[in-house]
Amino acid sequence: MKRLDLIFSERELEQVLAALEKANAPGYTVMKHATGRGPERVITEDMEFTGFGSNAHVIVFCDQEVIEKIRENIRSILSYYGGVAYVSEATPL
Amino acid sequence: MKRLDLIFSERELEQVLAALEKANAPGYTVMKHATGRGPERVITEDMEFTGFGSNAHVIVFCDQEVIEKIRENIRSILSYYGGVAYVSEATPL
Amino acid sequence: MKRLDLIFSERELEQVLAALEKANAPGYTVMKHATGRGPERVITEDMEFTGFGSNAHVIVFCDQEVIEKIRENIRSILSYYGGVAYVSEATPL
Amino acid sequence: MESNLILQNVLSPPILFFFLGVIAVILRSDLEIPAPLPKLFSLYLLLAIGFKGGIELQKSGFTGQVIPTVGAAILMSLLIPLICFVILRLKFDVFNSAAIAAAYGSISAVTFITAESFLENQSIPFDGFMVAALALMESPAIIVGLLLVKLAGPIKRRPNAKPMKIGSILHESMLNGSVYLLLGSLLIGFLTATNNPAGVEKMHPFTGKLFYGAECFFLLDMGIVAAQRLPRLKKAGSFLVGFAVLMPIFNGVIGVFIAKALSLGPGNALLFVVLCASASYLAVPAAMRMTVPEAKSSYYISTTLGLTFPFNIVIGIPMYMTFVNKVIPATI
Amino acid sequence: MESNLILQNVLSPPILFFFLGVIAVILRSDLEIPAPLPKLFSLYLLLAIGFKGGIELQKSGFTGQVIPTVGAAILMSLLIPLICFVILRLKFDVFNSAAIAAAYGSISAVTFITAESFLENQSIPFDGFMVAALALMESPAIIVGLLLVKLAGPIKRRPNAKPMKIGSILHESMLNGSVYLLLGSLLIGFLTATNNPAGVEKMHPFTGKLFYGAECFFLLDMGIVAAQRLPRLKKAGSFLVGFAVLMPIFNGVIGVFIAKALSLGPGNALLFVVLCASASYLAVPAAMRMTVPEAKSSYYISTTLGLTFPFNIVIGIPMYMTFVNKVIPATI
Amino acid sequence: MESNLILQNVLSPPILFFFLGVIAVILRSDLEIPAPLPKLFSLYLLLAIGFKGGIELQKSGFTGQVIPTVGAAILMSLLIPLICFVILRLKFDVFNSAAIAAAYGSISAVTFITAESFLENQSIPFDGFMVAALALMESPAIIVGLLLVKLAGPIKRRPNAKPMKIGSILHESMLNGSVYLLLGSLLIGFLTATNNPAGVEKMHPFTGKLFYGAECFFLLDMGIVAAQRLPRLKKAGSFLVGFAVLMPIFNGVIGVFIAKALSLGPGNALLFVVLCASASYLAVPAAMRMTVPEAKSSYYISTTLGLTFPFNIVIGIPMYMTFVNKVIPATI
Ligand SMILES: Nc1ncnc2c1ncn2[C@@H]1O[C@H](COP(=O)(O)O)[C@@H](O)[C@H]1O
Ligand SMILES: Nc1ncnc2c1ncn2[C@@H]1O[C@H](COP(=O)(O)O)[C@@H](O)[C@H]1O
Ligand SMILES: Nc1ncnc2c1ncn2[C@@H]1O[C@H](COP(=O)(O)O)[C@@H](O)[C@H]1O
Ligand code: NA
Ligand code: NA
Ligand code: NA
Repeated sequence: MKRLDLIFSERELEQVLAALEKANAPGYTVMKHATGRGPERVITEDMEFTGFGSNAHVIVFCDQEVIEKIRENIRSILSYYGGVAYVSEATPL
Repeated sequence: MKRLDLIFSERELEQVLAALEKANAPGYTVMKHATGRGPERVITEDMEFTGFGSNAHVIVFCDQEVIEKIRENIRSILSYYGGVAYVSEATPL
Repeated sequence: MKRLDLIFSERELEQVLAALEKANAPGYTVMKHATGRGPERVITEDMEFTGFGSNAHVIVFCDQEVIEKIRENIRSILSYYGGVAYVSEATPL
Repeated sequence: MESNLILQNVLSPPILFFFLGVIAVILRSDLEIPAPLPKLFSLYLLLAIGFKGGIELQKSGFTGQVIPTVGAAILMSLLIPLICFVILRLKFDVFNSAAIAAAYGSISAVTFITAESFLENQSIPFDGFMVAALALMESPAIIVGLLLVKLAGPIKRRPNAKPMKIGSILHESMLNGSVYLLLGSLLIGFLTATNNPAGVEKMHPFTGKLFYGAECFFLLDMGIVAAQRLPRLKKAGSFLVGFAVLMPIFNGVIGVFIAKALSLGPGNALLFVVLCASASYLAVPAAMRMTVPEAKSSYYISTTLGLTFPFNIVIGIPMYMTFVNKVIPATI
Repeated sequence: MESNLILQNVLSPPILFFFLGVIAVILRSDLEIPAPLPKLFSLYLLLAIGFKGGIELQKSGFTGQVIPTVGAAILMSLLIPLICFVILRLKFDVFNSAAIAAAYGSISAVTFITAESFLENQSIPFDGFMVAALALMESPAIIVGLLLVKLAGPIKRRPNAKPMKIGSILHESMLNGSVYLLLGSLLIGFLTATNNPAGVEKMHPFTGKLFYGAECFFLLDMGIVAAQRLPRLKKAGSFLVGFAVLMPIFNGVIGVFIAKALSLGPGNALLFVVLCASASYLAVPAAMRMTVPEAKSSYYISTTLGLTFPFNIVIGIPMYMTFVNKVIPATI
Repeated sequence: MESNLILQNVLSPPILFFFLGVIAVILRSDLEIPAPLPKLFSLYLLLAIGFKGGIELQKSGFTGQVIPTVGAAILMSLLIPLICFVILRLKFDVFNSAAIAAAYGSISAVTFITAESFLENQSIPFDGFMVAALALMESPAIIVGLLLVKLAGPIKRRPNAKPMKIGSILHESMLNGSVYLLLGSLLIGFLTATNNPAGVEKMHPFTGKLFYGAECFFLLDMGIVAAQRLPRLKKAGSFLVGFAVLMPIFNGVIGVFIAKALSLGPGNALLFVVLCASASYLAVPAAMRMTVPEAKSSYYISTTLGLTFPFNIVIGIPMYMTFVNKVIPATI
């Protein structure tokens, strides 16, 4: 099994979750209120009240197949709005 | 070393931590306020005020041995209440 | 690519981020409000109001090179104040 | 039913803010009240309701209508789940039927305070001791729900050898966070009013004056949450949708006649009816999630929060008032 | 300019708490107001401003100066972004210019309430209907900003085939969480004042009495955030630094003359000027981040929050008051 | 000691809510007040205490008892850590001894306001300037603690070449978030009272009227936290348990005699004693965690929060009042 980590602005959360659903991801976990720094942008928690939002960290445990289906869609969102996506190995307990 | 990721409803947190302690886990990290969707259930942050709780994400870095000890206990909790558990490789920095 | 997971008290966050910047980490994600237990210390969310702070979980996706540069600095902080650091494999989506 | 009453009810700030929340979701505005802020308001409301109720209970003492009314309320919270269970079993298994039934036997504190605001608006008097009835209806409903599962259901083995014991049933029903805070604040209000009148005075700006505004803020969030729940209700099917609207009316009608039998004035009668008609989305779902995980939480939450709650605060309250006015002559 | 006015302004609790926040950052204190507490105060202030504005609007009705003043305010929120855009294009691309321009066409609610507190301090009367102008200046500025991008900019293909349609422009501009809450609360205040005077009374402790203290608390946080933003402004270069201070003054001066043309009294005139001079750090940045991700968010946030906002509340308001006093004779 | 006093103290809303929290943990209720809500109340209380103290300080001026009392308070916050250190060294190493000692030299703001409520309940007058003493006792205790480590302890090399410099000691002791907010609000209250009496009036609903209720809410949380800490105290051993109860009494007794020497009235005397007897769980632990990570945080937090704090607010305050009444004749 694979583990997919997606980190991007909360404002794109709905789009990303829709992409996950479309690829039939078996489930996902969302952690909001993440902050961080990418190559260009800095998002701090202090700005959260502005509605500007902080980042979301989405974890998906799924088969390679789902990864393949998801790839294009997620990539186009992240390359446009910013964010990172990494895949690693994971075995069910 | 191994990395164990557990995601389940906050309401089972005490039970899971007790299982970890029993298996002599060297430590653990708990992140509350996670939301997500599994095969059946959807848990959103909006419901948090109801006391219904959101999910907890627990990370444990430990030896294979601890994983073995933990397995049965955790599996029975998660299969009953829902939730996921995955193991991956990790090396101390 | 590597994935670095750092978990330590929020109070050292500034120091750790400075170390990451110095090592030219391409970016990082910070999740605050984590709680947990290490070999000695217990940090619960309930204590957060005291200014005592809870833990931060920092995720860095980077090359092995950055890991090498970071190692010594991070190790000395964590061994002094407590906390854990683990490295695993990750591939860009 | 006087549509005028509905209009007057709808044009009060709490209901208007509720609609503001609902419309935000419908129009896909990104307005949100992030966790744990709704929890702050929810804790505050429970604390304030309980504290004020305790003060009133001390004023009125345990005389006259207090004991019979509270007794009847507890009886209703035992009876209603049984009726609901029988109806729900037509469609659902024991676990789901028991969980939903428990929710309808219990109460919704926000529906109750909306009814109080409605009465104040109409200048209809009511007694503070009704809060005691509110506080004492949560636990029995949970107990009945769990007993139904224990008696009627094929209990799977639970992990960690935790079969459903009477002790843990009592624990879940009495020590659930919101039940505990409500009962505790009631007791504190009572003790303070007895021993420390200055303390009552000093609490008033917090528990009294601020209340109405905090209620509005919380209802804004409830509007958002209810509207988000509504689509999921569709999946639950038309049986449950019908149940979520008709059951409160049915329970309310029973309530009216019991209120008449108790010779309650119209104000107290409305509150009594609202207690019967409303369903829990706080204590009961939390308790059921823990003790009956076999039941689908989306069923009992979507019905109570997505449909019964909005129905009650918008249409139900003025409708029940009309019932009360028909059945109980206003001579107090 | 009477430096006395600045001193009086600075020695009021809201501004003092703002400085307390700024100094905390400068001295590297670990004082912080963790999320989502600032959001609580921000939501509260919008709700309270809107509600009180709605009540006042109902009192004054849509007669006399109301329509012309609100109309002029909307006009300014369309005009200012165009002026700003032309100036900003000297240095920045279409995306960044449009985003910053939209922010300056819009308003800052906290600057507005600081100006109201300033007027109350000076015992200068003003009308509640100015809040309606405030509420109606956010959306037009966003629309102009997005149209500028649509007309002047080379739109890249967006992911998920979501080109910028008029519909989505209107959506982003009208349904942004803070715009929506402000407008909705305005409407609720209006409806409540019309139909339910008792409701107005009961809301007062929450939306009225608590307001000043909550404003102070929020300004403490704004001081922290503004001071954290300031260093990033340096990277943006001296052009933007100059813009962030000179543009408000320029817009303010235009505002003074329009206020005179509208024959506004000094109180209303100051508020009108402050609406022109202030820049948005709530609705506009959020909308721009979604619809013009090509623009660097640090530009429009650091200028409005790190420089224009502090400038306006500390020096700007008394300075504009001096302008108003010079241009408009105080005979009301 | 008059057990009547204890009863009267216990039957006030703040203490009752504290017990409600304690009992919730003992009965294993799932009541919780999620982060960062306790932080909201903690920040609010510090801001309000400081602001009101500043106003009172401006009223009383720096005359009469103000300077000697504040001076004596600062002296106590230097002296107490030294006494504690000597006692603690019997059992603990330099690091742990210094950290715990610093906590007992410093103060607990919530204990202080509970004492104020107690006095109000008893209609015993006291002066607002005592808050200045409160605000000025935090930093010296931290400084003494750090100096003890520096002088008596074998300092390990710190990472990033950060040896403990006087500058960083001052930084940690003066700019800790809660010390800074308290001192800053004191200053703002003072400045506002001097220059802007209308501002004082407008802050009152927030900092004044709301205070008692917010105190109750926060004490509910403190009850939960204290009860969760208690079991960990057992691990710390009986020496520390004894210390956590006997040391406050000892410090309190010294305080009574100094209060007599200063000819304080019974109200001010009680507050002075409470400052001596209480221990910090806010500023000091945070500062120690940063600067003396060698000390076990569970030691200094469990003692101050799990035992000394509950002891002081429940039994200590009425006990110290009895001491005061014995030693100081009530003739004001
Ligand atoms: N190398 C990285 N490691 C971990 N998180 C990252 C990394 N790069 C970016 N991020 C996260 O992704 C967010 C968006 O980054 P960006 O793509 O620059 O907009 C940042 O705020 C970080 O939270
Ligand atoms: N495939 C998955 N990947 C990531 N998180 C998951 C996945 N499945 C379930 N979860 C998480 O586990 C929680 C419980 O799921 P469930 O087992 O359906 O009750 C969900 O709310 C998610 O947060
Ligand atoms: N084995 C572990 N697995 C996961 N998290 C850990 C582990 N050990 C320590 N931690 C985290 O690191 C923090 C600091 O631990 P310590 O090094 O004991 O101070 C703890 O509060 C945990 O959140
Ligand atoms: Na009911
Ligand atoms: Na403007
Ligand atoms: Na002390």
